[in-house]
This record gives sequence, C-alpha cells and structure tokens, in this order.
Amino acid sequence: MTSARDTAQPDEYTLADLMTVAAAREVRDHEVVFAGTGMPMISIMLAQKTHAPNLKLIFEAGTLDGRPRELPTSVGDPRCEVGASVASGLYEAFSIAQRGYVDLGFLGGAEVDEYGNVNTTSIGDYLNPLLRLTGSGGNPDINSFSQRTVYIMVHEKRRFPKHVSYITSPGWRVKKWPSGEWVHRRELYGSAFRGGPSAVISTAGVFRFDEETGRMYLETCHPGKTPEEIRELCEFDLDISRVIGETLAPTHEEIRLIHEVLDPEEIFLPRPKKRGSAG
Amino acid sequence: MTSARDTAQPDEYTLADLMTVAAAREVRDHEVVFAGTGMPMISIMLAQKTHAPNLKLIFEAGTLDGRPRELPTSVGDPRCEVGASVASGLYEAFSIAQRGYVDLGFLGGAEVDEYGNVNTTSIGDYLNPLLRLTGSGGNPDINSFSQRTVYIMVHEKRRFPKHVSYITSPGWRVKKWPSGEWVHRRELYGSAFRGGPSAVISTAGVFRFDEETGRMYLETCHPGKTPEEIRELCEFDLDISRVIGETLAPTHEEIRLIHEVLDPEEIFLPRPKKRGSAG
Amino acid sequence: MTDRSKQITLSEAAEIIKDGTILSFSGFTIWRRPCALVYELIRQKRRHLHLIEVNSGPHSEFLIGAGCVDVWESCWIGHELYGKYGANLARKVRQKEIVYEDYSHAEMAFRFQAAASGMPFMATQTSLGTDIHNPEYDMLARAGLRNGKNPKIPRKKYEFVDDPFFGDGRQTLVPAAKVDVSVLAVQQVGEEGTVRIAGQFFTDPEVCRAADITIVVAEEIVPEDYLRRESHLNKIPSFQVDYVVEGPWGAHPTGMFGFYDVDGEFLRNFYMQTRSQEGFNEFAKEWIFGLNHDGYLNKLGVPRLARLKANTALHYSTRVERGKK
Amino acid sequence: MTDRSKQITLSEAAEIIKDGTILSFSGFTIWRRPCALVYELIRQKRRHLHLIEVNSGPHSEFLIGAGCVDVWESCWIGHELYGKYGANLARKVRQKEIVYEDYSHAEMAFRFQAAASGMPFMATQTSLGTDIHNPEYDMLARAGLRNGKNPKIPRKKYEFVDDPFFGDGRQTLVPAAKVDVSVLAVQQVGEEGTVRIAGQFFTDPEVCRAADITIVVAEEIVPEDYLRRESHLNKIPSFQVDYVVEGPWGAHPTGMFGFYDVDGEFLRNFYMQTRSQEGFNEFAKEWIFGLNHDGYLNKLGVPRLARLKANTALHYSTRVERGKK
Repeated sequence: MTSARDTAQPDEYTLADLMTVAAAREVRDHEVVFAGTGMPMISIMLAQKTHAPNLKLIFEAGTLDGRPRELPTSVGDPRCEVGASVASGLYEAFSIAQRGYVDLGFLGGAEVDEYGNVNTTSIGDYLNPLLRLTGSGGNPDINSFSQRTVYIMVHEKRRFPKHVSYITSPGWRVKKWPSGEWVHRRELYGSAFRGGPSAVISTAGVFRFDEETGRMYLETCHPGKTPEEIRELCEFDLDISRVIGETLAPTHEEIRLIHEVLDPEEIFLPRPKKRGSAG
Repeated sequence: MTSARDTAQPDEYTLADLMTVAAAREVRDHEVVFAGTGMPMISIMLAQKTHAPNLKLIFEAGTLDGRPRELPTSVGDPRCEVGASVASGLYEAFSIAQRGYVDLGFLGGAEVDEYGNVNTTSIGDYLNPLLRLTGSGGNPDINSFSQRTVYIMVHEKRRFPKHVSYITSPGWRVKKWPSGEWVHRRELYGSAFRGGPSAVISTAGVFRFDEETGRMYLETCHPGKTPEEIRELCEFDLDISRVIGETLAPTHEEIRLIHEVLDPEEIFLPRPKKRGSAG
Repeated sequence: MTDRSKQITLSEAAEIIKDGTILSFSGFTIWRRPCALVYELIRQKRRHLHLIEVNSGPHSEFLIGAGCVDVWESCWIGHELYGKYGANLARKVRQKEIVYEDYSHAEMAFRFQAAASGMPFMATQTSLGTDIHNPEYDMLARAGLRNGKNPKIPRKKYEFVDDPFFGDGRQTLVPAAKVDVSVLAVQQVGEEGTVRIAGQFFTDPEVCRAADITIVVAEEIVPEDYLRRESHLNKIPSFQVDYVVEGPWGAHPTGMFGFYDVDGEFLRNFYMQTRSQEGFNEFAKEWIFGLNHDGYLNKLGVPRLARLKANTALHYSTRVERGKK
Repeated sequence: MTDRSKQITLSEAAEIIKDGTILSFSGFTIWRRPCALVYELIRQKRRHLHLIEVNSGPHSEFLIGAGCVDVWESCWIGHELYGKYGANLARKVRQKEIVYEDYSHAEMAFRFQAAASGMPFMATQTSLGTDIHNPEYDMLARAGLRNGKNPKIPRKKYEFVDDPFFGDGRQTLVPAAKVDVSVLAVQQVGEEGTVRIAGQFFTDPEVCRAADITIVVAEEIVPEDYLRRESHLNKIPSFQVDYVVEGPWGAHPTGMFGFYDVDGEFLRNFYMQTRSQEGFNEFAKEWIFGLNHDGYLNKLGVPRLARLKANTALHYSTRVERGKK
C-alpha cells in the first residue's frame, strides 16, 4: 500500500506521524489487537483504515471489536463503544486475552532495557523512589497474553538503561522469583509462552529482538539518524549489525488520515507545520 | 397467619398441599432463597404471597430476584425471568451463592440418611448401579452454600436408609476424602461452614436435625400418622423423642393460592377432590 | 468492513465435529439446546464423542441413545417435568457402554469459567464430604483416560489444597473444562459472528470461550450493524465465533426464550418411548433418519409449532398445554 | 412488594464509611468514579482508609491528597490525557506517608472476581518475571499488615504453584480482593437497589460483590418496576445493594456514559495545581470544603455542565473541547 511516489517529504510530517505509521505497519489484517490509550490507538485505527480493515480491536475497559467514529481519549471512553460487537468489562477483556485470542498488543513505556523489559512504575529504588509513575495498568497483562507486543517510546539515553528501575512488563529475559535469577521468558512461561516484545518504536528508530538471545537490535533509523548515533542513545550495548535502512516515511494518504480523519482535534498528534498535498 | 378457624379439613387438601404449605413456612421474610424446580418453587411462591412478601428468589439458571407471573416448569423457563432484578447465568448464580448471599435452599432427593446426606445420583453400587438417576444438578451446591436447606421427599422405607447409595449432597456428618472417614460437616467445611439441612419434609412428617450430633429427629407427624409408624418407615433408628405434635394443616387461603393462583394448570399439584370453601 | 462469510449449512456444521471430539453445548436442561445440529450428527453417524457440559438434557439423550457418545462428563441429565431422568444414559450406564463422570453443577460452571478465562483451575468450597469427591469414583481415571494423551483431559479429577491467604481451610481445585467444539443455539447472530442472547444466558459465553471452535445455530442471522447499534445487549463477540448457521426452530423440542416454548408432549413421548434401545431406534427412525431439518419441521406441522410460539410480550407461549388443566 | 427504603443522603452515605475502612469504587481511570461521595468523605475528615482498586484515578487522588488514605493497593493511577500520573500519590510515596502495593491490572480484575465469587484466590499466568512478583516488594508485609489481624488482608501477596491438571507449569495464585465498603457511581438504580449500567461496566459487578456493604450513587433513582421490565439490561441485583443515593453529576469531573463527558479542563488544572501539598490544600479549599454537592454544581455553573452533557445518540458530548482544535 506504500508506493514511492506517494511518500511525503520530511517537512510534511512530524516525528510522531512517522512513529504512528511505523506502528500501524506492525498490524496484520484479521488480527485481534489489544491497545492502550494515545498513539497506540491512532496507529491501530490507521491500520484499520489502510491495510487491515478486518482487524478486531479490544480495549481493556471492556469494549470488544469496537469501531469508534471518533478517537477515544481513553480506553474507558464511550467513544470506544461505538459499533462494538460487545460492551463488557475488565474481567471479560483480560480473560479473553489470557485465553489466547490476542495476536498483537500495543503499549507505551517510560524505560526499556536490552531484553525488552519495560518500566512504567517508578524511577529509582522501588522502596525509595525518586519518581512514582502511574504503575503497571494492563501493560504486563497485555504483553504476557499477546503473541507480539509493540512498544512506542520517547528515546532518551536514560530511558534505554542497562537495567530498568523496576520490571513492570516482561521482556525476553526476565527474573524468576523468588530467587530473582535471569531466565529466558520461554523457560519461565512454559506452556503459557506466546511470544514477547516484537518491536520498540522510539523517537530514534525501530528496534527488534533476537528471540533466542533475547537481545534488542536496531532495524531501521528514523530519517536523519545514524546507527552509531542511536547506539549512543542507549546505556546498554545496542546491536546495530542488523540495520536494514531507514524507517519508511508516511505517505500523503497516511498523513491525511491521521490529521483529517483520526485526530482532527489534535488530541494526541499535533499537525505538521507544512501540510501535505494529499487529501 | 394461620388461625384455627381457617384451617382446612383433611378431605379439602392433598398430602402434596400439606407438604407445600409446611415447606413454605420454612421461609422467613427478607430472606434470599435458592430454589429447585417443582414443589420447592410453589412453596416459595406461596411464602411470597403470604408471610414473606420481601423474599428474594434465585434460580440456578441465572434469574436473580424474579417475580414470575406464572409457575415456571423449570428454572430455565422464560417464566422465571418475569419481573426479575437481573437475568444472568449459571456462573453468576453459583458465584453469588458461594459468596454467601443465600439464606435458604429448597431441594428434593431420592434418598436421605440419618445425617441428612442426600442421594440423587444412582441406586446401588455407583460402579455397577441398579438405577442411574439424574445426577447432582445444583443440589450439593445450593446445600453447601446456604445457611439452611429444606428437602422435600417421598417417604418410603428404602428412601430413608442407614446409608445412601451415593452421597450427592452433604448432610451434618460427611466423608472426609481421601480417607473417607466420617466427620462433622463443621469440621470439614471450616470457615466455609454456614449450616446444613434444617428440615426434611416427607410424605410422612417433618424432620429436623440436632446440629451437634448431626442426627435426624421427627418434629411433627402428618395428620393420621403416629411417631412409631414413621420410625418404622426408616431403616435407621429415628429419634422420635422430640415430637411436638401434628403438622399444621393448610388454611383455606393457602389451598386457594396453591390451586387457583400458583398452579391452576395442575402442572405439579393436582387439586384435591373436594374443594375448600375459601376463594 | 464485512468479514469473510462464516455462514455454513447444518450438514456442513456437523462435518466439522469429527469422531472423538470433546463437545459442549449452549443452554440448560430443556432450554436452548442445539437439537437440529445434534440430529444431523446422528444422521452422519458420528462416534466416540466426549460430552462435557453443565446440566444436560434431551440433546445428549439423543446422542447417547444413538450410540454417538463414549464419555459423558457432567452433573445432571433429564427432561425436567417431562421425564424424570435420562433413560438412555441410565441404560448405557447399566450396560457399561459409556464412561460417566460426575461433578456438581457449580463445579461444572466454575470449570467452564476457568477454561474460558485461560485458567487451569478454579477453587471452590462446594460438595465437600460427598461421593463426588470419592477418589474411587474418578471414572475417567478408571477408564485410563487421565494418561495425558489427550491434552484437554486433566490428569486428576480434583486437587485439594489449603487456602494459603486467609486461613479459610480446605479448597477443592476443579480443572478447566477444555472443549474442542462448542455448539450454541441462540436467538440471533450477526454475519460476522456477534451473538445476542435473550433471557437467561446460562453458561453460553463460557462454553463458547472454553472451546477451540464455536458453531452458532441461530433462529435468525441478522445484519451485523443491527447488533452493533446496541453492543451492551450482545453476549459473545464476533471473533469468538467460527461458523454460523441459520436454523429456525433449531432447538426444538427444547425451548427458546422469546421464540418458542418447550414441546413437552414431544419430550414426554421421547422419554417414555426410549427407555429401551428398541424404543430409541424406533424414535430415531421416525424423527431423525430419512429427514432433514425442513422435513422434521414439516412432520411437526404448522399448528403444533404455532402453539409453541412465544407471546411477544411475555417471551413464552400462552397457548401451550403444560399441566393437567 | 416494595422493600423498605434504602435511600439515604450523600452525607449519610459518607458516615457509613468509617476510619480504617477497606474501600473500593466503580469505574475505570477517569470514568464513573463516585467523586461526590469522595468529596463528602474529605469534608468529614475520614482517615486511615485502605483503598483497593483496579486502575485508579482522580477520586483516589482527591482522597490521597487530603490525607485520608493509609494504604493504596492497586495497579495504576493517573488522569489519562489530562495528567500523566497521580501527583498526590507520587508525593506521598516519596515522603513515605502512604503504603503502596502494586499488582497488575489483570491480577486486580481476577482478585475482584475471586472475592465476588467466594473464592480465596484465582490462578493466572500474567506478569511472570516482573518486579510485581519480587518478594522484596511485598509492601503490606513490610508495613506489618499481613499478620492476620485484619481478616480481609491476605497473609501473602502471591503464591506460586504448578498446575496439577494439564502440566501447564507455573501459575500465580492471586488472593481475593476483600472489601469492607464499595461505592458505585452509575446511571440508574431502582428503589430496591437494582442497578442498570450503560456502556462498558468495568469491574462494577465484581467490586460490588467483593464488598460487605455497597452504596450506589446514581444519576437517577428510577421506579424498580421500570428496570425489571428489561432485566437483561441490569447488572447488579437488588439484594446486593445496601444503600442508594440520588446524586446528579455525582461522578464529575469524571465521565458518565450517556450522561456527561469527562471535564478535562478540571482534571488538567487539578493535576497541575496539586503537584505540591500546598496546591492540593488550595484546591480543596476552593472545590471541597465549605461546599456541599449543590454548591459544587453551582460553582461549576450551567454552561460548563451543558457543554459536558452527552449527546443522546452518541452517549458522549460533541460540544466538549478535547484537543488543541
């Protein structure tokens, strides 16, 4: 669906647009997708309006297979429920996910480590925190229950540490309690293992994981960034040996959908200064 | 509500009427009552129309606090749902019961032993049964979860054995598995103990239990029966030392309610041959 | 936005259920049982089925009488007012032609909820001290079926544990009721699979989600958009339904809230007639073999079905005869 | 057939919640939180509350900022788009003025379902390998609260067991979330307590049943018979509700499906202003103390509330400003 001639120029889109579009590409048609609030929601709705018209959307507050007319501000928003197959509750949504219906989860995070462990709970020592964040919400649940999970994050060096302050959501190598030894996720989850983080889309690039070693590697750099620059933006030793090029820029049609159809109120995504020609 | 002058004469009511009325008297106003199909249902609806207008009725198929206009033929009947507070499902009904909302359960049985253990599963050796019956249904559940349980039964000697062929529903002394030793219900249930069978209303009389010894005793004889005759109708040694008299006969108003309001179609209760004067 | 069609015929639906399937059903006793599809399974001579269900009823009596069932795992079978117990099950039990496994009804409901929620078990305090928990009476173990060969059959009937959290004593862990195929008879289904159930919904949402494959037989297939205008009335989401069949009167002789009442006369005759295998064979010859669903409805005839039809205001029939009067 | 009246006032409802109560709520993040009753608790200077909840929001930020809360046991707190996290909780955590206990959201949902179903625990496979399960981070144990003195507080945060039935490996048992009092903000309640919830119902049925006492604050009290004409639309039965309060706009500044939208401006200001205790005190002085519910609504004013009012067809406001545009 992306043809070269339709690709927008760098001044026609924002970094957030680029990330939204990159995230949308992670969705395959007919998948059941479990999404959090904000950019994840726009990415999924964009996929629904482009290459994945038959995706089924679950929100953790209880809406199953909804077809919102307007962008919800939260997964509890009445806007989620429009056109839904069933309006139910939290227990139902998580039970369905634990039962194994979910292909793809879409989440955010404050910190991520080399193995894809994500922190949304607190910064610094958990017992004496420098900053208390929101807490887990459904992050570890959606991640544990989905076959693939995509994270969308702001890229700062402190947000890509060697070890996150608190593992809120499990990556490819995790701690086995009570001892706390590091083990591969597959070993700990046993028959409940379904996959793990499949991509991190940051403000710098797109990252994937080697499922055997569990280590993160750089796949594409956003336009204007080099692999070496991005490696410098991580406190761990980022694998940049598998880069395949630049993150694909949005098309004019994707930009139009984001700003004129999906988020015209600029709730989550401000418009680029220069407007694209499409639409 | 029962005054002597209103009492019907023996030829104005059937034995089933007498039992239905005796069972209805077990209900107290404002109680939450969990009932099976048939005579239990008529008893409760009779109580609702006489001394317990505020009772709340739960059916295991999912109807919560229903106010049927017509007698349901089964707890799954759409007639259960009329006027209900909530129409839900089985899981909900049993969860509510396990959570402890139910005061009184109303059930039937094929066999009952001295300790109130009831069989509705099979007759003879369970592994080589002479007769397979329906199975448990919600009998052990309603009984386990209620504070009091009332059984309505046909009285034949073989139905009041020393030991039932199969304990479907627990009495006051039960088997502790895996050893199978007999223990008091209170000991086995621990903090889940709420009570047990509080009455058996048979075609011969009304029976209660000594909660400490767990043994059944005769409380009242139906008109025309003596305690000694009733003891002969049990294979165990029935305690007849605590008899307080005769089972109270129905009033004309109760007979009218049963046959003209609750079961005018004679679904469960045939009319007495001679009609009472009331109504 | 319309998904690829999920619509198939009764006969195609029956073909999805292979010999040896672990099968479960919508409904409760004599209400909303998928009888039209059950008849079709009998016509197709399905064998070695393992039924796992909450309170059972006529649909399973049909399958058991026809010799389709190897294992019946449940808690109750009968026809309510219209037949005291399951005469076909009783006969097969006596003749040792079927494996029976008894749980309590709440245990079965909790087992389905566990499976529906991706939990291997749930904890309960029901039925303590009964023979349901007698270790000698673990009938699947006696039949050698708890050997792990079928990953959906638990290795134990129960596990007793002490509550580690509140000191609440003995808990019974009951294993998830894992199902290969569930078959639901409901009022309405959308083209994409959204299910609307009217009245009590029994354990239908759980039974659906406990299964790997779900087939819905509905009185009517309605436009998906119609159902999605009031999503809070729907009980099962589109993506949990694999196949849909339109089958009016598809639950007869059991009842369907808002559509038709139980055919008590049919059930009473069935119960009386099928206390012997010969009787069952005659019943099957008359009502199942050589007929398709349309033929069956024709044989019942319009006046009979009109009597069963539910009153719109009350959701049940006011014309059906129920008692002596 | 009318039960004795359950109707009380907001102020009487707040008096039912004593110091030290384990308290839970209806709703989810910034939707259907019982704020009017929460304000009244603050006015009555309630202390030592133990909040236990699924995803939290403004209502708990109010209580925590006002110093009413000793223990916060949950999984998330924030204002969604209108405030990145719970600034009052964050401040109290930093100053060690509150005990915090973190579970995952699914774990909390399962904990409420367990309590609602009379089960001491449920089994789950979520969050394995995370610090949520780090035994050093059992904060109620660190605070000495798992000593059995309060029978509703479990003696352990978790228990790990191996699935004995299917060989499915490690399961986490999460303890029932037992609640003293639950407070629900809903659209409609009947005189006898039947609750109708429109839209997503979050964990309201479970939270209600997990509690010993339930107080329902409804936008309107409607005739019980009206609700009972369509019982399949109702979510909580009469006998599970102890008290009912009529409180229009009772969830403001959070939203109420079909009635009004979230007041984002109010929440954004609250979040910005209450990052310091002084800021919270000013907020409380302006919006909580010295006002009753009518005074609060008057202060908001008619035009503001009219903007929030939901469109009848869509169930949300089309007039509220949400983003930059």
